[in-house]
Amino acid sequence: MLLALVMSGFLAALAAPVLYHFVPGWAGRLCPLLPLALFACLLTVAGQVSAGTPLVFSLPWIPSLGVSFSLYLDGLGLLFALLVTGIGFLVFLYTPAYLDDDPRLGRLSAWLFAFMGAMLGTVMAGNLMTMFVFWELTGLCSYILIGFDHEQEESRRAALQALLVTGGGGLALLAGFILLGNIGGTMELAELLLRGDAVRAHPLYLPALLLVLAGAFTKSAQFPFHFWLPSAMAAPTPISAYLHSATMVKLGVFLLARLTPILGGSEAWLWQVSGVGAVTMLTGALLAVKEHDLKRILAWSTVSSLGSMILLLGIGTPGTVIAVMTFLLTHALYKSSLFLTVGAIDHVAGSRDIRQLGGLASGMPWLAVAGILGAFSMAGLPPLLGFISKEIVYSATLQSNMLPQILSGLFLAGNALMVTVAVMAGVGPFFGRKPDTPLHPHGLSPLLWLSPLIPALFGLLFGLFPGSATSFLIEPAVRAVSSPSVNVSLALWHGLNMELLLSIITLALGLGVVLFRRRLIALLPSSSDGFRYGPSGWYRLLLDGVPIVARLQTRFVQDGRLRHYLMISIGVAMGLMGLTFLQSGGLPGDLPFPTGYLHEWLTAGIIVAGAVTVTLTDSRLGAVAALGTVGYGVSLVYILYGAPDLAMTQFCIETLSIVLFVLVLYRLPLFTLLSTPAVRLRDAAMATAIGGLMMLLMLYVISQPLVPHVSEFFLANSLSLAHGRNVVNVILVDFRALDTLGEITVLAVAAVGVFGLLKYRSAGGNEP
Amino acid sequence: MNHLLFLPLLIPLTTAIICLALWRRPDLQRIVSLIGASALMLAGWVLLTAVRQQGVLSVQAGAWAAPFGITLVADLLSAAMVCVTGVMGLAVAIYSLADTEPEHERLGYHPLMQVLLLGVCGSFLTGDIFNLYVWFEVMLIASFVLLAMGGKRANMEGAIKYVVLNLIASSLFLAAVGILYGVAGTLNMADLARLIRDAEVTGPLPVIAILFFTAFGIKAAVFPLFFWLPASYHTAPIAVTTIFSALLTKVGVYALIRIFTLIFINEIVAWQPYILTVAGLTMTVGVLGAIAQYEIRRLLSFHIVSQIGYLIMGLGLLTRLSLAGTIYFMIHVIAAKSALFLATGMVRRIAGTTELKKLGGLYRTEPLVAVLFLLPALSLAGIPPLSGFWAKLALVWSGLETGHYITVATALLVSILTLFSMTKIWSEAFWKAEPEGAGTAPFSTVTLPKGSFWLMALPTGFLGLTTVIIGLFPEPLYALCMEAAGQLLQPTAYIAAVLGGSP
Amino acid sequence: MSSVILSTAIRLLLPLLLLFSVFLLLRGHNEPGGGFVGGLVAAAAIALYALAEGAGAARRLLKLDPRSLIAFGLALALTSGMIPLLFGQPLLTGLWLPFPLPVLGHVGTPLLFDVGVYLLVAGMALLIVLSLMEE
Amino acid sequence: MESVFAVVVGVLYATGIYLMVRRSIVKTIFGLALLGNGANLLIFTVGRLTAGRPPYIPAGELAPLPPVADPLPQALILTAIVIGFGVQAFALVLIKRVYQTVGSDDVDKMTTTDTIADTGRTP
Repeated sequence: MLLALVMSGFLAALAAPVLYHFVPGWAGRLCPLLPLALFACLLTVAGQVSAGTPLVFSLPWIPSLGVSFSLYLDGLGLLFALLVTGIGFLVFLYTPAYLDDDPRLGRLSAWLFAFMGAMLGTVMAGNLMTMFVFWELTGLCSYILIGFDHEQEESRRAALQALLVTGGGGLALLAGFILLGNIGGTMELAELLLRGDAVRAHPLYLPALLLVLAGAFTKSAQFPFHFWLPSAMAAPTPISAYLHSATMVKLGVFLLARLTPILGGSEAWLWQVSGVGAVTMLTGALLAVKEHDLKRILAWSTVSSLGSMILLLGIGTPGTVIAVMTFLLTHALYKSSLFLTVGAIDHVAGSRDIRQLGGLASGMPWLAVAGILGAFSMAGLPPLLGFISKEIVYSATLQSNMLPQILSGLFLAGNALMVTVAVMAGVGPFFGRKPDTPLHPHGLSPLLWLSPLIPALFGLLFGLFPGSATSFLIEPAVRAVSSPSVNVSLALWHGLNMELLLSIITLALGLGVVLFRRRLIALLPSSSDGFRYGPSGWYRLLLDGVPIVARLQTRFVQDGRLRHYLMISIGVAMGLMGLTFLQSGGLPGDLPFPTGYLHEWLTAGIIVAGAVTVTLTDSRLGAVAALGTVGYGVSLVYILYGAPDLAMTQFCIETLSIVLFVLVLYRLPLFTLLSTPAVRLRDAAMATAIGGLMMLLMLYVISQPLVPHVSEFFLANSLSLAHGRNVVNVILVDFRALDTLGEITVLAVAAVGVFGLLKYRSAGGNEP
Repeated sequence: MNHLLFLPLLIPLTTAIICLALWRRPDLQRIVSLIGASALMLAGWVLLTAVRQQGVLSVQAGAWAAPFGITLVADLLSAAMVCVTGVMGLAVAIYSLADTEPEHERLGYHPLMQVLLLGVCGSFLTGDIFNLYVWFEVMLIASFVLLAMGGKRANMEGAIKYVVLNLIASSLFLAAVGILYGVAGTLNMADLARLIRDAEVTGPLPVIAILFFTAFGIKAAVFPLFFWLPASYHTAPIAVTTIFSALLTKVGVYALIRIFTLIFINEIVAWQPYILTVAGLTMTVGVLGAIAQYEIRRLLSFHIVSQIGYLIMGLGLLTRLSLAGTIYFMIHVIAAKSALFLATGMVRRIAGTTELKKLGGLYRTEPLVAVLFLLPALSLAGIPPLSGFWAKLALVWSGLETGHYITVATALLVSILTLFSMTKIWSEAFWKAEPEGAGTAPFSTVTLPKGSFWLMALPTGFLGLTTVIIGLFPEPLYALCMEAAGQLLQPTAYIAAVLGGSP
Repeated sequence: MSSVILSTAIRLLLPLLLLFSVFLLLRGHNEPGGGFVGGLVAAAAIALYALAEGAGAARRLLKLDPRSLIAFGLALALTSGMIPLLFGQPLLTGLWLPFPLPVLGHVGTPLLFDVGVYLLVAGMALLIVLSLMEE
Repeated sequence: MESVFAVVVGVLYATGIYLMVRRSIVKTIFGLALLGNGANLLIFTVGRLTAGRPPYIPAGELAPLPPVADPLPQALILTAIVIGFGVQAFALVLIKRVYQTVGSDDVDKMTTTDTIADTGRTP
């Protein structure tokens, strides 16, 4: 059942393009049915889950690594899963109308389905690795979906930004999960949830916490990673509504809520989480007020809301957890409603600039209802759910045992700005002066206003009857995070108390800001993320800087000069060898003094003389002759020390080589001196060092006692077993014939290669 | 039964000989090489099954008892690599049907490919260190000739660097073998392992180990010995580049793993910090090299270097998990990187260029090619649940367990840079609109007939699908890798299989 | 290079050299010699002929293309290695006729292997030299 | 005598490497050839030199009379010589072709495959 819930999204992703290809007319109508069906399915199990028994499912996935594919549906997961499928339904309903039967709808639906599956997988994951896999998949889908208009450079850049920021956080999260798994001894969530104390006491707790937080903060666009979310608005509006306000960006909140029983409650948690949340809340709110583009306004307000959720989670008392869950539901409802409204406005009016929009209510009454309901919920007006959630937040902060005044003040500021934003985004476009540009109200298909209206109405419904939301949505989620004994009771009317007073002040302040908005904007810095040299600047610096560093490095390392490559390769080999040599104590004591006959010394001298001549001569033929001398000298050595076969072969090969050298060289240029004396000196020094090192190594080996060699066997058995008296030849054709087989293959290929090299030119491949 | 071990040598060699004898008939050579590649793949599979059932297999060529003759030996790592070699051989053989110039076929393309496979299989199977040198040379000379084919300036420049630097590596290798024989008196790897483990051999072993490390390091393209690779790989035809990238550097890595887990185990333990440093630098320098590039094949060539860093990291950590990760990574990267190269070849045929500046709009016009590229690209970047993720997971996991935090951080950072450079290709070649001035390149599928398209798409898709399947269902492969890693860390079975005696 | 002396000399020398190369091949198992040296001497003989009479004449004399010679040599070496497989012995196991033959002495698969080496080496050297001379 | 030949090998390596890092590509091949000889001689010397006793089994004997030269390094060197020859022949012809296509024997002018293709810089 859980598996089917998760996998159906992926299967649908495969099916959707096919459907759109063959029955384009029906596909748009069929697609919303899946999320609706999943939503219904989830409702059927809601009773069991909210009663406190999570649904579990587990399959061994990679037993070798101790990773299983586990799903775990408790109250927290259920809340998120219902949001994912419910809003998914609206988005699928809305998208075909919004995109006017764009031919890319098939692909888009596929990615949306995949995203839905990934989201369900993340929120229902029962194993850290399972969760991570789905977590990353949501990021990938987000990348592709932000880049939907991929021929626009802005879309591509925004998609990349989102991918890199969340992907980077994702890698930190991976490391965090692994550490957590190592500390806790398991990756299974159900078991980890019971081991919170042990985890928090572990020395690696802090690094694990920081890594996990990095993952959560990037995903939920927390400061200083907040800048990617408004850029992601390059995506079509239904995608922004779905991914970048209602569901995916909430994953950071989800993750922190999920891990609160394991990681939460420590000093470190408290300060990091609530600190970042507070900064984000205020930054986002201020920046929202500054914008003119409806989608960007909403995006910044989302950042702010996410910040407030994180802040509340950081405090982590049962009261704040209740506030988080209530606000989460509220936010998902009103923000999706507002986003879809904005999309419809954009679709009809062709603009999202609040300075150009106005008076739309007369042409689109239902859309106006949706927008205004959403905005009022956001502003926290009764009798909407937004009001309740605001009251709950205030009561939680007021009861907090940590600086209740300051906390409440923070929320007061944030919420007041949200009121401003609500008025700007949800109310402004529908009233006031009509724009100069002509509208296309006929383009407003019923689906475009129905979709935003539904969540808006739910906001109203839950506001009027808060009990319906608490029993199976909020309370189970709170119990999963905080403790199974928490009771949640929401009510529209709490009586005349501090909370109500704060709500009224909030409203007044927010409306006041609307009036003095221009002055406020003038006080804010002008950069896009609110900081003159702020995080988005760092990102840009990295994005531009890394390729520059890469180019410099590559130009330096891979400079195209073979002799540099050679020098480094050989130098590294020999340098390491020299170091190891020194380390192992250098030469052992006594070397046998060379006591050879004159002809032995003479042979050695011939070879040395030849080699030196090859190096010094400036005549090609002289070099060939000297090289020949070396070769023949070596074959003399072989004769002297009992290797006539070697000598014969060396002799023949040397002769053949000389013929080849002569045949080839007389078409090549004369030797030229291309290097400066300094370079030559340097090279000579290096070469001498290497030669000396090889010599030392040989001396070392020679000074060692001779160990018994396997050759004894060859000498003893060559005749009796292999029927040959020439032991070397017997080794070649019998004892080690496989070597010889390989060797003649080399020869065959070399010959084919020479032939090919010489013939290719005649076939005309000689262009520069 | 153990004669099975000969098949991966006999099949490509016989195929090469037949192709060579048919040098006037490229059409027949194609069929023969196709049959040969299929047979090799089959033999690899049978060998792997046999090793899984019966443990380490060995056979003495010429029936001379070890350590006197040459031993062929297959443990799980060898058998798996031979199997992969067969698969790659077949994939490239099919691809080559559609994408080989007649001139290359005339000059011996098919037999050369087979000899390359022979050298690779020989390197994986041999249990004798000098014989390893011989198979390295077989592989090298075939790669020299394949690389120099084409005769254009780029081919020549690439080939000369490739040839000279690899010859240096060979020379180091040969010297190392010679000195090792002078010190230990035997060439059989199991025998060497036994002698060194029993401390019957002393002498300058660390120095010899360094020689081996640098020789194989050049072949495997680790920092700072990788120069030849980015200089040359992108100049060859795509099919050749693919097989090079899939197998040649991996043979180097295989040799490092084999020699250092079997023979120089003391040295690698002592050098762990340095090896991990090398691994980190290889990853980083490679991926930065890739980021600097604007041509797909050059970009991918630098990525080969970067991926080698991960393989070395697994060797450096030297736990069972990390070695299993390395083996899994090796198989993953062979599939993913090859699929990328082959997809690049399709892009080249369709769009007429692989310059990112001149490409564009392929997501719209060629959705299939886009998918064929995207899957392995994401896999390479380590996006779960594709194979690359599990590969990196094991390495990161092992690194965190053993407390090598800097290495892990580097690996993760490089992972995000890999993602960055993969999205660069994706964004420029597939997403971006076709550039205005692209009229120079014939931008139509007319140049690529339907039949050829599918011949190219089939192996590309197969390899791409492989990364998906071993990503979704990694357990069978991981179980194999864990077992293989266990054999590497406990080589008693290997030694016993070669030298006799109870393990 | 079409000197009369060389031309005459080579005509006398060629059969002698070829015979010597076969002699080197056959005695290699017991005395210095073997397939490599034999093949090289044979190639040298024909290369000398090519110097005297031209590469074309040498190819005509050879009848076989050097590439075929290489393929044949390699095939022969491989076959000699595969024969033992038929008898259930590992690759490249030396199998010997139980009795010595006249002239050749003990005959076995290693000898066949060496013949393959001989042909291949000769073919290789000739292919390289002739291709270079025809440039 | 081994120590003398250790010096000889050292000289071969030094000269070989010196030639390989010259800018003139023709010298590279000479360097490679010297290096090849050096490596072979190295194996030969490290396998210990035994004056005058080739590893043959005289007629009428079943094994050679000690002391006798170690036959295995000889076989290895023979293989290495032959492989080296094949590779060297190929490299020689390759260098000739390189010279013909590039039009120069200066390796520093052969950098077109390494340099970053400079066709713009927007990401």
